[in-house]
Amino acid sequence: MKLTFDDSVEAFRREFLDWLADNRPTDAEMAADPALSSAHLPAWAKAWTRRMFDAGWLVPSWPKELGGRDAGPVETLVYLEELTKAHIPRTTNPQGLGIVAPSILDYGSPEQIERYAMPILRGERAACLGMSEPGAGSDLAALSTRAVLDGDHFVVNGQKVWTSGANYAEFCFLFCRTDPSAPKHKGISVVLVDMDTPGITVRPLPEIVHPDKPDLNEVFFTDVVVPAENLVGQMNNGWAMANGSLAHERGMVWLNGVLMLEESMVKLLAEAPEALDRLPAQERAVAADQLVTSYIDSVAARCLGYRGFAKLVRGGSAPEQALMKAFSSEAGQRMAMRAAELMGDRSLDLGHDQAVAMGMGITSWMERYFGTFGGTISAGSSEIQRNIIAEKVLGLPRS
Amino acid sequence: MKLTFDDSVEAFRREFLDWLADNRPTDAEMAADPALSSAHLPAWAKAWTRRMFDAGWLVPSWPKELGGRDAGPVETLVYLEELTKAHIPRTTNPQGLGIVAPSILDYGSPEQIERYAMPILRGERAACLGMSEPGAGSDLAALSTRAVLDGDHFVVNGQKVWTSGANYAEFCFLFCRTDPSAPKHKGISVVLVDMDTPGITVRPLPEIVHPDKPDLNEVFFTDVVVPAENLVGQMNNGWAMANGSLAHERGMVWLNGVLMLEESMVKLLAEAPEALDRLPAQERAVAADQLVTSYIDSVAARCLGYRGFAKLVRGGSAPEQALMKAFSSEAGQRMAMRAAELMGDRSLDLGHDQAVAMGMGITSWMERYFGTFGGTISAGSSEIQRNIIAEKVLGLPRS
Amino acid sequence: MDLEFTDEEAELRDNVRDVLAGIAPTSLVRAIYEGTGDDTAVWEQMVQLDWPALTVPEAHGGLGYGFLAQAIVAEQLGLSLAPGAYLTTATQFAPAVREIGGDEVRERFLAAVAAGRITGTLALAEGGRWTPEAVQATATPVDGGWRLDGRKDSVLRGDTADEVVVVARGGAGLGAFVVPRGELEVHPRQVIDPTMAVADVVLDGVVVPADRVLAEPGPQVEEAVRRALDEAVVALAVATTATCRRIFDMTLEYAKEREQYGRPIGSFQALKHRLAEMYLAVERASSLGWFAALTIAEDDPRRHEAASLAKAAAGECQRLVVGDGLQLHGGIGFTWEHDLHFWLKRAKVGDVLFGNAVAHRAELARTLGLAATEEVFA
Amino acid sequence: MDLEFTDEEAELRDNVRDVLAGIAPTSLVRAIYEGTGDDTAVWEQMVQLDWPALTVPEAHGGLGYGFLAQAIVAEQLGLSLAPGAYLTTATQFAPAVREIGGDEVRERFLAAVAAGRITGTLALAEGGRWTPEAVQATATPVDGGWRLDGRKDSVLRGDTADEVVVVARGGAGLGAFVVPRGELEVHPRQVIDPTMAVADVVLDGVVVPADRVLAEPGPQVEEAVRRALDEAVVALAVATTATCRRIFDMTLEYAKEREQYGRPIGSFQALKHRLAEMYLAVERASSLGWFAALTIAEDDPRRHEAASLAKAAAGECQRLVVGDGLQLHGGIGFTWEHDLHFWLKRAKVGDVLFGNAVAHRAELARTLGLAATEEVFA
Repeated sequence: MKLTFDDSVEAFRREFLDWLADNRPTDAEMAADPALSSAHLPAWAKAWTRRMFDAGWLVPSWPKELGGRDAGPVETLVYLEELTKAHIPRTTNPQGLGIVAPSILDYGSPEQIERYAMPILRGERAACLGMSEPGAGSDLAALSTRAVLDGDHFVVNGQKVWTSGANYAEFCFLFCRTDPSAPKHKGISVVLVDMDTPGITVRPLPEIVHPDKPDLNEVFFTDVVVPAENLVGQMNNGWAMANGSLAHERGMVWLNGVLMLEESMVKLLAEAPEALDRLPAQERAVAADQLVTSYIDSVAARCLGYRGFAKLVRGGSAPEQALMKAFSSEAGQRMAMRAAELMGDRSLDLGHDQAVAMGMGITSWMERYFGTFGGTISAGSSEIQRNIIAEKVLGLPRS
Repeated sequence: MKLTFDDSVEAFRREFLDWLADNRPTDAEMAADPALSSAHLPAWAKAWTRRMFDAGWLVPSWPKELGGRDAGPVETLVYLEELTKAHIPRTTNPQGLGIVAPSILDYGSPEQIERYAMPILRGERAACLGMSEPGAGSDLAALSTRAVLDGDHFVVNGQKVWTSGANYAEFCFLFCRTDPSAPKHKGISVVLVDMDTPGITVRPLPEIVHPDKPDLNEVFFTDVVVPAENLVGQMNNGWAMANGSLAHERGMVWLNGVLMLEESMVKLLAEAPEALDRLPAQERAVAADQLVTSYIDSVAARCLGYRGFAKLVRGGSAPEQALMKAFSSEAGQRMAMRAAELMGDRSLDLGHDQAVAMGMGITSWMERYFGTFGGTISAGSSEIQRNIIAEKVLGLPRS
Repeated sequence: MDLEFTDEEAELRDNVRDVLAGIAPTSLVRAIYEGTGDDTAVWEQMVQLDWPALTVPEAHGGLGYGFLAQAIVAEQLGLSLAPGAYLTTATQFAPAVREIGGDEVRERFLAAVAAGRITGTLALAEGGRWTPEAVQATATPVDGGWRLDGRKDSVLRGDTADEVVVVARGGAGLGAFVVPRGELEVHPRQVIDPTMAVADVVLDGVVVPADRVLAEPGPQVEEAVRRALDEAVVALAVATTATCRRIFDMTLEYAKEREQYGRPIGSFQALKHRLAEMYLAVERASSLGWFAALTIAEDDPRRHEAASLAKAAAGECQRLVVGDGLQLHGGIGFTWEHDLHFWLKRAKVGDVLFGNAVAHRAELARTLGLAATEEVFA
Repeated sequence: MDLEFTDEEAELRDNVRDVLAGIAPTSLVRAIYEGTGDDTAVWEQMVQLDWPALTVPEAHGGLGYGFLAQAIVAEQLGLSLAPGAYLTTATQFAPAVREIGGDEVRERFLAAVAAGRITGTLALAEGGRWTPEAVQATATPVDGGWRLDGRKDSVLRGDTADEVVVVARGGAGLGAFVVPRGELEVHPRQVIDPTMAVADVVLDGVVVPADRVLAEPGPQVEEAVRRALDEAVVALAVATTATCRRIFDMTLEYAKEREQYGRPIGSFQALKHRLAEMYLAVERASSLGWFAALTIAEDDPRRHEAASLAKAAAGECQRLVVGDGLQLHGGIGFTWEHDLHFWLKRAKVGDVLFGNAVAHRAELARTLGLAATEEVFA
């Protein structure tokens, strides 16, 4: 155990910081043209991705030709931390860069890589991920959107839901059923579908805060014709790909949760003294105690993450990782709730007008609180995380 | 809705208080000879039960010849409250007076009533209740202690556990299997077993606090001969009796939980100011906030109980009743925990020396805290109570 | 203590519920949220049905129902989310006039309320605190009346009420005044629940004539203000708990219907226990709400403590029920199209206004003698 | 930051664990609880194995291991409940001598510790508070040394330790003194966990000669006391979290084995989620414990804050794990015969001593600038 990083890691950090100072997008250009969904690429974002790609800072762990520099996991950790500290989004299309592009690189044809993956890496195109369905929730194996091969093309029919960014994405990495007679998880394939193909209807689902900036969508497919060459990998190999895609950067997903939590804490600690000063002593002390509990959470999240990360780097399994999603999302929820309570009657105000560069616009703690449920519900709800911890980590029998 | 009781109820209260002033056991005599288990009758307790019986104050809702005065439920409520306020136990053999005696009165033969039920009411004998078994827990239908009829007697073999007061009781109201071939809940009967019958071994199970004053026991029965006439009611009618016995005074059970909670709160409010004064402001405020939360619980418990009671008195069903056991026992647990935390380093001290009349001797908040798990575990654990609330009150499907 | 409805109380409740279902359906709440409707008609229909008169004393032209009836209406408002001027007029403005005002001014404004001629609200809070101690706004005697200066925060319907009771501090203590809203500098705020419109009010030297003075500044006014506050607090506590009950009911229903992995999610034990917990929180707050309502109806000495008990418990209840209600609904409850969020947001507003759970626990700490000494005199 | 053991650290851990299993089995804990045994032999065997020397600097005859090794031992003590003089001697007495003492006195007592010649403890707390600010006991210069007056609370092993570091206040600030236990008026207390014997100490004019003065009263002593406290706090936090981990492990195992209604209770989803919650609480506290241990090992400026983070988290952890651990064991865990209660009680003692969760959160509020102004100077 030790607190510090090796000198080589610190050298890497300095190199990145130097580059960042010269190449980062400015706060002004980000604020002037905020991303409107998780698959929207404002002009500054396109240029920024391209700069990172060219300089080998887009995905540091990848080889140079894919926008990286063959960096190790500890270096990647440092890189991600510094981006966050600088308040710069790594991408405005996280599922494109984080899941779709790497999956195509792993499983796709050279043509698919050229037409779909590389444009994501160069900041030219944005992608969405078509997984959840109304009847299937997080149970991918139950999906029913069908793709029927008819000569040189598939005909796709069905419906997706909770599709982030579908209202802006240029193409979709679509999971669909290609063999209805096979066992549930053996008949699934992935096709790449351009979102402007006739027969696709995108219906945004406004959320309970900021309904004017929807990111989730229902996507309806009616006789959508997709060229057969857009099949990614083998027919009926979607299940393996799902596990593959979702596992990309698995060792780093926790970090985003931790960084968001710390970011919230920093904001809260900055705002707290003035809010606390409005309160009489008894209430003030109770509110301060609550904030401290959240502060403990935020430091614990980092320590938990680092501990799991250390185990992964050593090549071992890291039970801490299974905790991180539930812990950081719930800790963020509790923190936002306590912060809203601390703000008292001011917590009722909408914070729309102060939208930030990422287009989230959640600047009031009350809105932020409601927004946190995106984190505790999606991508495996907190309840599902607890089942996983109980069964996979603790070895308890299935219910 | 109203806050106050009718004048007739207040007259009843005054009558009882007047009688109580002249007839109550003194604090000194109770302290000099504390009850050592829930089936132990110190001399003062015997005399006190007899005085209540003779004056019609033992079970006010019963007729005169059984120690009552045909009082209504509201009057009974007031009676129980006043006893508690006066810090006088109604009995030192609660399961005898509350379950065994009424069950015998309901189901037993005239001889059984004369030999077993009336002595309880006159404070002459104490009884225990033989239900739980090692393999059966709260699942009575799974019990395996057997009673085999052999001419004019039964031969009993088996084991009970968690039997309160068995180490002092004079007889046991024993549930045993009399027809092993019948469906589980149809082959159960009740026999009255004198605890000095050969073949009975009582093994006290000291508890995690006050191990020197065990109340729970394992009871082993080896070829114990019980006269056939000690069968209570019909053969194989035990299941109905179990539901009957446990239902006795059902409408009032909540009150004990509420009164205990209030009693604790009064004690805590008395001790709190001095303990709070030891703390610096920040800690003091947090501790005070915690105590207030418990105070809210204690008032809420009474209101919840009264609301359910009002519905029962009107003849309706009272979902609040299902909550009361879990709520009051858990609220008491939280209160004791917070109180122990408030007492800081003084919470570590054992409180043995200050044993009170009821023989509980739990005067340190830390010991009291551990003791509260008796309430959340026994007689249907909090987990079972939640299942009941979910299924019986909320109508959720079985798991 | 009898904490269950009599037959007449139950009848009133059913009546109120049925009327509200007709005049204030959820579609109206949605229309207000989406800027395509307003709540004017709700109040107009209540006026036609004589609701504003319900709890005004008979001496002032009202029907003379007591506070229990008030709480019964408040509960239904919270359950249905019915918007409109009733809550502020009947549970804030009218009690303030009744408790604080002298004979003439009381007659004038209560009669106007009873007749449905005016709506009103109460401007008390400053710095987010709804307590007499928090009042810093000043009342200065001037020619022709009193001049008010300072600021009032988070006045519910401060942008639309006809009349506003303003509490301000003079040399001799608190005073209270009825000011036409039109004479105030009102700053409406964009808040999370547009059916609970809130405004900040600047008192920039507005002069109140003698016939609109509820009470000149004096040492006895604080107690009257506190009594009026008790009513507002309990009404809001009961309404907020009812809002939570509806969230709970919707969640319970959803848990019975929604299937995952081939079975209703309500059959999963972890969810069952959480639903039991939510139910417990609602019942806890609800029983304290009725207890508090009774203490006011019968003017019991415990009324102030009971008001804080009820409001604190309502706040604790919403903390659990809003969070678990939203979480257990999953993605669907996170969408604007589903109605759930109207109740979630109302429950939050109900906690914040008139002191949240922490504030009322602090008040209880004070009344129970647990707060630090300096606090007692704060 | 690397929060995972190196191979050598893991080896030390395994070693300590195996030794403790041999010299301090649970049967010894039971014997102490039941008055049929004592822990003298545990310390003697540790001395034979040179454990007291482990973290004493090499300059004083020790092995010079750092604080991380100390924490590794503390964790195993908490897991196994191993009783004896190690915890107080190595994590309270020795750090106080090392951080506060001048060269000569430090050499004298650390060498004695390293050689296993003495056991020691730290008498600091007053009024239940383990902070320099709480010290009211006085140190007055007299002929031949310093006279100590006042009272010290809850000194762990205050009835058996050979030497006691007493912190007292003089005119110029705090001072610290090594007093033979035999010269103190010791009031042993009957506490819930007899393996964590606690005594109150009355300082009734005991005179300490110059060669036993760690530091004369002065303004610089407080910081040294705080540094020593950090070590004691983190060691106890790590030990307490380990005690909780053992409770969790026992509960998990029980949940897998115990059947009700024909299936292991650990297959009931509500219990599974509660076990996941317990696990989370243990991991949260544990990761903070190691972080804090590292800050001390590397003398990082965050060490004081990290100590409070670790102790607060350990306290929060025991609150959940003691309660749910006992509850989920059902009746069996409520019996004296089952070993569970030894861990439950130790976890409670671990929270109380050296400041409970509330106290350390208050300290964090202070360091984060969230406490009221008067608090900062309290």
